[in-house]
Amino acid sequence: MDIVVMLAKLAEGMAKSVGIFGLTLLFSLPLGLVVTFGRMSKNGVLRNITKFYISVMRGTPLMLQLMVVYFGPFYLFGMKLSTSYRFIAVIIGFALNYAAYFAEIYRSGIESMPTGQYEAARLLGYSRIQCFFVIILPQVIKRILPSVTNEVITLVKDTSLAFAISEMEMFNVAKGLAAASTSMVPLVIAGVFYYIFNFLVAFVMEFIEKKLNYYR
Amino acid sequence: MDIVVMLAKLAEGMAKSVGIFGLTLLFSLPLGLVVTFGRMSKNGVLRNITKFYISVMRGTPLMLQLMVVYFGPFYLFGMKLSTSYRFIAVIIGFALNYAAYFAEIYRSGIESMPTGQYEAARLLGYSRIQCFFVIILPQVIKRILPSVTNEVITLVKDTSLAFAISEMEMFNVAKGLAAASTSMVPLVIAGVFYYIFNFLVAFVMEFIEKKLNYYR
Amino acid sequence: GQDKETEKAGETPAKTEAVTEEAKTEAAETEKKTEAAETEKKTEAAETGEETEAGTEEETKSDKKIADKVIAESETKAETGAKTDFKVDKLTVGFDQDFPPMGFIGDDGEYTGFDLELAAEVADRLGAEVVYQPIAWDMKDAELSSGNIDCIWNGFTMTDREDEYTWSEPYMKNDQVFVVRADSGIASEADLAGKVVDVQTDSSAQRALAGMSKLTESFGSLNPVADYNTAFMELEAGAVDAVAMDSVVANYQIEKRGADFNVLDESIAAEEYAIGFKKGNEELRDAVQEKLDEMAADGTLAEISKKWFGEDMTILGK
Amino acid sequence: MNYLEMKNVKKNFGDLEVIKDISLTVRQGEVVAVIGPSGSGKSTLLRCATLLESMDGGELSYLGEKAVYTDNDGKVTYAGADELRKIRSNFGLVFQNFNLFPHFSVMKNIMDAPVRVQKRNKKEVYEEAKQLLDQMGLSDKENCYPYQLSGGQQQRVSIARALALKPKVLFFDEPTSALDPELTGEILKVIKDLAARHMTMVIVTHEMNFARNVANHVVFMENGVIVEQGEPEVLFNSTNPRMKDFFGKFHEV
Amino acid sequence: MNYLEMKNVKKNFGDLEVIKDISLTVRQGEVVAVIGPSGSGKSTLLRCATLLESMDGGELSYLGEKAVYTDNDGKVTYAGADELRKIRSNFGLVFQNFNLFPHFSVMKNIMDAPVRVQKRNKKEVYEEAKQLLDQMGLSDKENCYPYQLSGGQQQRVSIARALALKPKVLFFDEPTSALDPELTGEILKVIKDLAARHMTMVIVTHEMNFARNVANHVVFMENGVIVEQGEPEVLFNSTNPRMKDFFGKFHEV
Ligand SMILES: Nc1ncnc2c1ncn2[C@@H]1O[C@H](COP(=O)(O)OP(=O)(O)OP(=O)(O)O)[C@@H](O)[C@H]1O
Ligand SMILES: Nc1ncnc2c1ncn2[C@@H]1O[C@H](COP(=O)(O)OP(=O)(O)OP(=O)(O)O)[C@@H](O)[C@H]1O
Ligand SMILES: [Mg+2]
Ligand SMILES: [Mg+2]
Repeated sequence: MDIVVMLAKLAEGMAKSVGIFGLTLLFSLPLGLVVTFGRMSKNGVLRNITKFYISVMRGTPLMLQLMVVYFGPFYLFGMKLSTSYRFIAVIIGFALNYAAYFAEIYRSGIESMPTGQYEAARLLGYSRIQCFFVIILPQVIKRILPSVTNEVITLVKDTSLAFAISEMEMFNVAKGLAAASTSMVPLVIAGVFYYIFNFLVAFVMEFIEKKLNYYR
Repeated sequence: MDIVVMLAKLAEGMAKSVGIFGLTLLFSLPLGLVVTFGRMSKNGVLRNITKFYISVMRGTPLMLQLMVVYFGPFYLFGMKLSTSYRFIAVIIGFALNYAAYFAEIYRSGIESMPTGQYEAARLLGYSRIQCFFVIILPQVIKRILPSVTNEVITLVKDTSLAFAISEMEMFNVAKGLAAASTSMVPLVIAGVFYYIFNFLVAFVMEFIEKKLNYYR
Repeated sequence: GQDKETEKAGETPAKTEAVTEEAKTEAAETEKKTEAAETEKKTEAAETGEETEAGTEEETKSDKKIADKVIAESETKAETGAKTDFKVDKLTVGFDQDFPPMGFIGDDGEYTGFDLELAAEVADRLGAEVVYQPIAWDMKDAELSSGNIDCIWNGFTMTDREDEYTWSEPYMKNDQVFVVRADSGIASEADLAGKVVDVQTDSSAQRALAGMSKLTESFGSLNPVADYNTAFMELEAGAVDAVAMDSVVANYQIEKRGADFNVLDESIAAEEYAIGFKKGNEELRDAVQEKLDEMAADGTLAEISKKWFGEDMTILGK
Repeated sequence: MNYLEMKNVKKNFGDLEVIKDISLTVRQGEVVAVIGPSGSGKSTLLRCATLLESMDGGELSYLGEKAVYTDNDGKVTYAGADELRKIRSNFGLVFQNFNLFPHFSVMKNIMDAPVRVQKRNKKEVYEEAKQLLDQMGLSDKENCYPYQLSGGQQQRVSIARALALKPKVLFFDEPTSALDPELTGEILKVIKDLAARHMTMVIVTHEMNFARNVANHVVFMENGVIVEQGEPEVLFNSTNPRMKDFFGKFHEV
Repeated sequence: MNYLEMKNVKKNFGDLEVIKDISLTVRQGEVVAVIGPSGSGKSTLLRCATLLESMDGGELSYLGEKAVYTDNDGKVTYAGADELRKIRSNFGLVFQNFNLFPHFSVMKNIMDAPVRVQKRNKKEVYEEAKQLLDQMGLSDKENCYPYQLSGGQQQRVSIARALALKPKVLFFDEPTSALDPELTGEILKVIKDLAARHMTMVIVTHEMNFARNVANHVVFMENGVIVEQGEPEVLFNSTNPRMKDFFGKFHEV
């Protein structure tokens, strides 16, 4: 097979992988915050439900979760699926999974905040919501950035799991190409792609970390 | 299909998964230490090679690495593979990958040790090797245990990636059963198995952590 | 042949072994070899716990028969006159476990299926142990050429792939067809315009469709999926409108799932199933082919086919 | 006018009675120093007064408005959320360890609450904040971040932050104990200045000399009760053996 | 006999000359106190003497055996590994922050090196260790872990640990500066005891009174050189203006 064709195909897969990556972050980062609220809620029922949700998401393979998200609506509820649902299922599966991880990171960050910050905000008259979004969250973000970076870099590689439900992301494309050309070249190229992708992500995260270093 | 048969089959897959899990730990934990030595070596060439090795292992999907380990010997060197090589390849792939992660954990632990411990040991006449294994390593182990726990729990789920090279571990068995019984039940049961497995692992790790709490 | 014998004794997982010519002509030698095979069987049986003494005995007998027959044949067949006997210890069959009824996990949890049963019978007659190796379908070439499996025997389409493998004689006819939901209102290929069609990666349906660009361009999209089970689940769930696949498998799935599916009358391609061996591995092919012919002749093939499909769908020797 | 009035205030932590029936009145322009041994409940009293800690009994009011009261059954009732918000704007608190917002510049630390919470005009607040910084001797630090300041400077910013909301009463909980002796002087000078401008203040402190020189009224606490209170000169020359003992220890150090 | 001899020792950190040509002799049974302002190089001198820091020039010998020497070209040569090991067994060092091994019990902290490194009989070492703990007033702590001890107790264990190897010279680098005043007393008493038993010691300290009372010989360092050395009484009454200034500061605190 022509190497150019191969690269073009892989680039297509790469675009899909990047799409999964971007959309997962877009949804899971805020969703994680919501999950954290549940996890730290005063309502015991809500708290235990979120706790269980988090432990399932972190305790079972993402591939399994993807399959359940993809086929679940039909097999469990008899809902008819549409074609476009495959990609949507990938995003839902990833977002739900990563939200659980991000939630735990947020929580550790929030719990590490000194109570003095809350008390100072209360004394100055900030409402609870203002206090959280204006005073606490910006500081939490700085604190948790290294953990978030780790998770984001894991996500780069995890996009390859979308192949479990036959989404044509890079890994799946590379596998197909490897089969068609009976060589390992596509796999190696895919490896290089992932490596570079990771490198770029690490670079961006480092940049953000530096940006946030204006205070300590 | 009979649920008992299904469970028996899944249990077989589970045994394989547990095998992968156990052997991976058995090999990657010491191998990680060797990699750390390379990474922290005074020899610049060795240091950079290990650095690159670690970044590749952490920067590309484990599934890709498994495929390269499995098919590499044939495609790259024309070596004939034997049937038993599949499982060996799984273990090699996992051990190489996890060694890289463990190496970075060890390194962070070793670097976090106060120099005073080294100096005290030197003053008391310990040789470099005695100092490392008698004074430093036991303390490092305690320090890194939470990170190791995280990694070990990730490994539980990662065993499912062995299916990329058709190893009949639990996830693959569950997929096959799902095909044969045309239902999602095997996948859900597999999920429960993973969940329990994880739970047990977390329990054991907590026990070890408590054991090490005899000092601070 | 000295070193060959020691290799066997050393239990190297050798799959195919040519035996020297002198060995074939003398009955005494054959006797010795079957003895060697027997002892080896026993050690293997001890390992796997699967085979009984009786079974081994029977195999020894059939082995003798093989030897006799090979000798007989070597006199008649001119082109294979030079090599007539061939010894197999183990036949590793590569198959896609998500591909009922050809190969899948049976109700008892063991691998079963039409093709696997054939393979077992052939191996039995060869005096070899059969090993079922499930593989990821799109990795079958790598698995075969790297020697992990001896053959691909899994509703494996020969048509259009003639040059890529060393093939057995085709033993079954098959069509590549479209499966649709009964309520979808799709009755012909023309109705597929704008619809979503699943096809397994690296399958013969995919190959066939690749040459039918006019048809595929009319589709809404052509989705490659990793396995047929996923494809069928997607079809059932409504995520796709049609699956291009083997009629043999389609018919079985439709019956098994008890769901309302239709197979379109127009077939994409007519083709034949055969067993694929690594290119150049003619010895094993010949040995397997011979047993298959035997089974066709004594009715075993038809019997197995009836068991799985309710009728004799095989074409070998007809 | 009574700016702050606490009546029969009680506070328990579990079984531990930390504040036992304390009553305290702070009049306009008064500077009250609260002294006493460690663990006597001084901080807890301040935290009750500033609504950071809920009370288990008693009454609390600012400028005659009741924030908390207890009925005859011992049921403690807090004022409604809106009312409490209004009452909160009457006081400010300067923490021992400053609690500045590290991600805000000095100027933003001071301006954010008046602008965001009190919805005051940004420009006007800025002018006032500049003036406050000037008064604190920090005019050149407005764009610094807290981590760039010394402890004494941070504490002065936190005082300015509290003052920017124009509280009627300002509370201090050991405002100098996180500072070394040199920096302590800076802060005490600032508090003295505020006293000179007739700011009403309640100061928990271990600096006996400071309490003596600046306060109009000194409260000596021990084990959750007020042992004695009154004018500094009276108190520091008390014949109460417990207090003599306490002052004696301080003279030693 | 000269237990320790340093001749023209030099040490740089990059461009910074921290030790400039220092010579120092410690005789058997002598207690030497090293004093001087912060950053004068006291710790560095000790670290050179204990081979924790490599020297950039000069000579170092213990009991006449050369550990380090410098030839005429300025090339610094260290003794071979075996010889250094032997020389190292001549001295011990007590760190400012103890550096006990947290995962070893008190007893193991003391016994491990004699048994593992010096390969001495375990039982015999145990007896000696018990005696040492007794001497340090810690006989009931042998099975404790370091985190269960106060700072002063930890420091005493670390002294016992150093003594268990029977060093000829014992170095102390500000052994009390991580301790509060009360605990400081404990340690100084232990060192006084050791002096009474004629242990040869070199002590870097900020406790002027202690240096004055316990040392036979006091060394005053500043900017990497020895400004003056001699008997304590002579030194503490020195007319050197720099030293008078230094002592003056201490009296103030
Ligand atoms: N959140 C709490 N939970 C339980 N007990 C508490 C809590 N806060 C304070 N205490 C206890 O209440 C008592 C009084 O504490 P408080 O901090 O008010 O004393 P203090 O007079 O401010 O002492 P210091 O001079 O040391 O600051 C102490 O015994 C303390 O342990
Ligand atoms: N590892 C090092 N790298 C660079 N400079 C160093 C290093 N160690 C010490 N210094 C510098 O050497 C000088 C002397 O340091 P040293 O610790 O010996 O002083 P000291 O007399 O022990 O002071 P103190 O009484 O504060 O302990 C200081 O200027 C210090 O900054
Ligand atoms: Mg307090
Ligand atoms: Mg020092």
